[in-house]
Amino acid sequence: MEKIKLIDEKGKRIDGRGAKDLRPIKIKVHPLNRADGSCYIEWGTNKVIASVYGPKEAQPKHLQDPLRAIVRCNYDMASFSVDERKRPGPDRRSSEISKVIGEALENAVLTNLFPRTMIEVNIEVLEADAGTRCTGLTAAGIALADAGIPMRDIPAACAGGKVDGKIVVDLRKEEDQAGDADLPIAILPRTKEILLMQMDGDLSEKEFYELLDLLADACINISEMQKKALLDRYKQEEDVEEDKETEGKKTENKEIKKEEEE
Amino acid sequence: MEKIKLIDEKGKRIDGRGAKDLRPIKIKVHPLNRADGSCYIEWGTNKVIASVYGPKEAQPKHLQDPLRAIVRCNYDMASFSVDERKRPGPDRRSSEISKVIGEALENAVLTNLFPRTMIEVNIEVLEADAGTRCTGLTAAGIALADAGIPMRDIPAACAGGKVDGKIVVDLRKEEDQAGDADLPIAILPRTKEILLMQMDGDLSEKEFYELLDLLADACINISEMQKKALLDRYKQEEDVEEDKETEGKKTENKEIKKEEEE
Amino acid sequence: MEKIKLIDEKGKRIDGRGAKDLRPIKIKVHPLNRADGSCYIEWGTNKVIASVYGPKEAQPKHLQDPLRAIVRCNYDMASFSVDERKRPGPDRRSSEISKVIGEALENAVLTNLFPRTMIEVNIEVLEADAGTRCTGLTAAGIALADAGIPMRDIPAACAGGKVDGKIVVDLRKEEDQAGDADLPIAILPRTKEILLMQMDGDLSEKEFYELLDLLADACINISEMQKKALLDRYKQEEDVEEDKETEGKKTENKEIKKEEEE
Amino acid sequence: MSKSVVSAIRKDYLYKLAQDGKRMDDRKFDEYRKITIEPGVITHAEGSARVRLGKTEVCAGVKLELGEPYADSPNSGVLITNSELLPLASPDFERGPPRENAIELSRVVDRGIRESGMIDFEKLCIEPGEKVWKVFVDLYVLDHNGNLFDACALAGLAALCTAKIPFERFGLGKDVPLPLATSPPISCTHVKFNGALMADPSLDEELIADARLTIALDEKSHFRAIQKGEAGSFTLDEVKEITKMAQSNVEKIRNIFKKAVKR
Amino acid sequence: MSKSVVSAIRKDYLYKLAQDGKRMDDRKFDEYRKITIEPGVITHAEGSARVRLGKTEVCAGVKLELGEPYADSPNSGVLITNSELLPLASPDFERGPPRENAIELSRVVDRGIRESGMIDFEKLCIEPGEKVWKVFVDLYVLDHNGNLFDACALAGLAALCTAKIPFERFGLGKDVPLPLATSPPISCTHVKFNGALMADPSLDEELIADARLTIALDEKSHFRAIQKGEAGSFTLDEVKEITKMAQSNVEKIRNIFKKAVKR
Amino acid sequence: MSKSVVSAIRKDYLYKLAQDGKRMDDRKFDEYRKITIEPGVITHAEGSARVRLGKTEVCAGVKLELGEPYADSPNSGVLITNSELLPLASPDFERGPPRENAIELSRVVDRGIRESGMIDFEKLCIEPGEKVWKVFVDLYVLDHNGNLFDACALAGLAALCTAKIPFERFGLGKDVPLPLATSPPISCTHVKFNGALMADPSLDEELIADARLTIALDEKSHFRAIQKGEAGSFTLDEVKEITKMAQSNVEKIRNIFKKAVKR
Repeated sequence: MEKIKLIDEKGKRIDGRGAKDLRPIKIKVHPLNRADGSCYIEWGTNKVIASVYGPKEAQPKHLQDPLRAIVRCNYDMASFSVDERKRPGPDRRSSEISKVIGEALENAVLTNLFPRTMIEVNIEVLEADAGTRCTGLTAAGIALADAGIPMRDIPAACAGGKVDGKIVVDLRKEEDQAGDADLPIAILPRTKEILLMQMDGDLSEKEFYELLDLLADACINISEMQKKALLDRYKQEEDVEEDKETEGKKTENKEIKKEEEE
Repeated sequence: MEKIKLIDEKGKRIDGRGAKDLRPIKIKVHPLNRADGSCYIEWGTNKVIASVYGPKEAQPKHLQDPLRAIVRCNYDMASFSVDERKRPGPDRRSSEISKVIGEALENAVLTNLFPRTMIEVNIEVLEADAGTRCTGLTAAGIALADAGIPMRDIPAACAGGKVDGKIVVDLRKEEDQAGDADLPIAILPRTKEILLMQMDGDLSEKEFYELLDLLADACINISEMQKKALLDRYKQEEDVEEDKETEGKKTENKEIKKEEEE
Repeated sequence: MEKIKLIDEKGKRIDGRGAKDLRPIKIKVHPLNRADGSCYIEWGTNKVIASVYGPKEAQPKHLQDPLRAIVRCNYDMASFSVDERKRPGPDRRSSEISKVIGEALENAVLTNLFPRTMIEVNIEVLEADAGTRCTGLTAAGIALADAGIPMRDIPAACAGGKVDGKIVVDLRKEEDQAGDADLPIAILPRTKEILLMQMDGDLSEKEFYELLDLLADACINISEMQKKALLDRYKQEEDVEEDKETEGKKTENKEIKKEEEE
Repeated sequence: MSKSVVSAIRKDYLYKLAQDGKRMDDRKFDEYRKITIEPGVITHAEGSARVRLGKTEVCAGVKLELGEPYADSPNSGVLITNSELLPLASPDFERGPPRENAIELSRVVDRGIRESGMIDFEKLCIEPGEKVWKVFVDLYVLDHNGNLFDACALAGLAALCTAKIPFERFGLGKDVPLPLATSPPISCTHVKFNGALMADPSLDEELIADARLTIALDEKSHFRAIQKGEAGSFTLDEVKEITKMAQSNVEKIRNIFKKAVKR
Repeated sequence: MSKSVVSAIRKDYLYKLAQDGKRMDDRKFDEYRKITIEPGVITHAEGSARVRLGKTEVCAGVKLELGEPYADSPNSGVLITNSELLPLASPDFERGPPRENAIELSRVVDRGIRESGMIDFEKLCIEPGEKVWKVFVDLYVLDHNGNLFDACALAGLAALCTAKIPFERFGLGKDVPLPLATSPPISCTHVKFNGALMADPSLDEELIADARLTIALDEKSHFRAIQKGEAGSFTLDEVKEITKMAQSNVEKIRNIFKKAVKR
Repeated sequence: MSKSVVSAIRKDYLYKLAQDGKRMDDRKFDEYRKITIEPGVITHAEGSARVRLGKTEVCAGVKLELGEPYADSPNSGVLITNSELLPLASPDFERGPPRENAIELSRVVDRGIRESGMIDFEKLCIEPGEKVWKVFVDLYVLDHNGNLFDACALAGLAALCTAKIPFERFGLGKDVPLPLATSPPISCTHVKFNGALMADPSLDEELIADARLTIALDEKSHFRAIQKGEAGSFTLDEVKEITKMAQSNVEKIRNIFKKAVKR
């Protein structure tokens, strides 16, 4: 297979981004009704939805921790989220990702406030284009806040790597597959503590720390977007949401009526 | 594939039946010893055996309903009951059928008499030739009665459909496969309430109600056979069964003895 | 396939053994640290390790016997223990062997001393060359003793069969595959009670009892080896083991130091 | 559908409302909640659709893979319909293999597609007996607020109507639309509780329902599929009343559907 | 076999009876219950038989499918034996994957068939290394009243003896009988409790048994298979006593078997 | 890794020791336990090794089988890494399908081998798109006393370094050594508790750890793999301190490894 050129002469990446540029990110807070908190993120072509239930009684009982809440994460990819159909249900990859995301979130949550309970985080990847664990973790952070779960800080995540010999953040699929290294991290933005870190590929010590710095900055940018999205939601919540409900009802009736008239 | 002619010029079906005729039905009440109630039915080529255990303590406990008994049905097809070997054990089809039969039976049973208990109905299809869910449900109704479970009425079931454009009851395999519609129902004969109804294919509104009427009549015929079989069993129970036992013992001894003499 | 000649003119088997000769057996008591008792055996090319945990509370609780301990055995073959890779995890063969070994061991253990508990025996076959169930049972007997579980006697096991028309003990793989019969047994050496017996192939009544006799003798030989291995272990236990520990520590430091100096 | 417990108070309240001819969200007994169908939402899927039915939300995706046909229909493509009751969607949904409810849901939607004659399965055969297209319709329930049967059926049908055969991905030429033969039957679900019959049950209504009846009707208003559920029973008259409700709603829903998928 | 608990009273009663040389159903220690073998009961199966052993009842069916041989025996057909302890048959049998007991039962019956040399596996090869007949023997336990080992073995053997190779179903010509080489070994099961040895245990006897011993003998009275079960032990003398019981019963059972299958 | 509960007393004791710069077994914070690598222990395996890391013991075996390549890499052999946390090795390991911990362990070791470029996968292709060698690395944990990540990684690498391609077993010619391209990266695992950072955690240290960090470095001291675990966090400075520990230990371990496998 011929190697694709991923960085052009001007230092631009295949989608025109510079080394430190993130893909476009759209955040929707509380898109779901049943869940206690939820968040939908479009991050480049990634489409991920996260929901939070809890704190609720931990079941089965032997899982209960008498001193704190446990955080359990279910990361799942929809069968149609990738080119070749993925068999529905958990596999080894999703089990590992569920574990490392769950551990990262547990660090952020003030678990000692809710002994013997469980906080359940569900992440569903509807469309995947590299970086779904970071997208999912970022969405889960917002969903936890939306559910009113007290946290030290809202965690944010971003992956980076090495492409055509150059250190860049937020790899897209082509960069992930043809690149020389992949390093996803999650941090608490305020203290820059690292909650999640995985890596494979090949990075010199210098490159590794350079990339870590870029990723910390990227996470802080993402953190700003998270806060803005939550703030917008809080502002709109009381007035607008109620209007929507009523309007929804009206539109619905109108639509049905219109259909009837046709 | 060439379409088979399923109704001849005289309006007769491939096995000589008219539109409203049922296949031959043989019922044996209480063929099994361990079960609290049981029934074996040969319905055309279908061979189905049903057993009932209970009411017994519902296990696991979280299934218990403090106000009534739950009815759980296991419908299963033997691996050799069809042409191509079926993998033993439950599959999606048997799960759905177990669910709809269980719901239908629950309607008939006076569940409020036995709070916190479970009534277990097991249906095994030893040989299949279309209509096994109706055969199984009909057998289960008898097995429940045989087990002494109080019911509002004994449910009876029959399927019907459309074959070569004609509405007929009790489809056999060729009619089911080449036919235009399949409609299995179960009713309580006394009130004609519908307990089970599924359908696929293509029926006009007129055809649908015409078939529903025929099926209700068929179910009432079947109900008569159910009652007759139970009555015969009750009559024979005390005297004959005991004789059989003794005779069985004698024959057995004789047989072994005869073998010894040979 | 041509039949291999398994017994030569002088009555010797393919590895030079006579009919009653066992393959070389090496026993190591307590090779593992976590387990309460353990044993590693090399028996011909077979390499088997057994560990014992317990008596501990039987879980789940419905397994508890109010009058005695239950003995549960997990026999497992490593994926690389045979020529064609075996899928890891239990299969039907290992389930059956686990059952019969567990039953045999339960007979030896004074289970009435530990009501409501479970004694867990784990047998891992690292390399297999016919006779692994007997090797495993023999190792498990030692591991039980090593764990201090009181027994009526330490069970010993050996298989035998018929090869080129001749009765022999301790079949190796070629003899097992091309032979005419295979008969594994386990006994309590003191009383010669039979705890495990399985057989397939073809043996006349005379051959069967002749083989049973040879196997009882073989088991008694194996029993002597078991006792010797345990005795050696008890003798060395206090002094030598502690020395080893200290030495191990020293060697370790030396090794690391040596590495540093290189 | 769900094991959520509705409090006795809410149950009494819904009974009382029903006696006055009312429902909790002010709908009439035969009235559907707002339906939104958004096709083509997933780029990686061969076809996809997001359907909202009131606050219930389902995302359906279609994927095609090459595989072997069934022995008894060597010239036909294969349909596999699966529904995932994601823990995301309800506190009552758990991880793990599908339960009875999910299986019934999948199979009813599957029969709805299969028996409708909507997909021309013979055109999905590449080499008789050897190689055919397998069509996977996967239904992901994102928000469960009642009537998953209708939401999933609509989502599955809409995803199929916008699906292509991915010849390109398999190096077999250019993609073409999935060959669809007819306008599909539309399914309407109803519940009965305390004697009252209602279309498009909300979750609370579902939870107290004695019986459920789903009817799928085609453009000629023929019956194409029926599924009765739960332990309650229906009289013949009740079946007739439900049929009338369905006939009127099917027409409206079909219009919404056609506009959305532009077929 | 079963986890049913026999009351202490019944246990004492059985012990006492045994001390007087008696059994609950008046049989002698070495006496079998009545055996009925009804072959050919299932039309759709390639071979089938219903066996009653006292009140224990088993239905066996044989199906043949085409498949690949095992890598280490490319010229041989394949045998797969499976037993289903149906919840129908006993309150102690549960749905779900087979437990240890069902697995042991399947494997013992399987070895009984396989090692008997009864099936001529080489004649089941169609294309070496590529295509052979796979013979499935499925044992469905319908009523469990003790001694499933013997009932299942007889049912499996009888079903095989009446089985055909379904060439027609696969469009390969006319059906022919399954090629069987010899008269099969017959297996007899015995239990020991409180020192007493008994043939053909009833369920109650099985439940209190310390140990179980199954022996299969061929026409020359050679040992062809043995399986010891349960935590109790046997002395050499007890094995000899059981062998004698088996030798006399095997002959009688073989006659019943031959009459039933007409081989 | 394990769910064993360390008593509060032992936890306090370890905390106190750490404050004084000490560990329970007298090691320095950056010091590994004794490493023993014994390759070639299993005759039936294509490659094998037994590794002891203090009292932790792992047996790794490599098997090769023929199979199909993945659709997206038709010219490459396939690697499958699996770890078995045997109930033999710890009272906390249970039978049954692998849990989250075993899966994480397998996947981290697998990535370590895969991403190292150690195996020349293209040389494992026999017929592009049709037939390639599948390399199974199975890690059997025999004694669990902490730091399974490093013990398993070493055992897997050592087993591979002594592995052959079993052409003979498949009748394809003479066996040849598995084609290995480079000296593999070596992974070092560290834990943090109560602010202290330690290499090669013993089981007790693992059980009270807040966070875990595994780093694999190659001969140029490049980062080749990282895995952070547990709910605790690391600061950038802590990552740097751990990197230094790893750099020094990797060199020593690589020497032990090279001597053992003679590569």
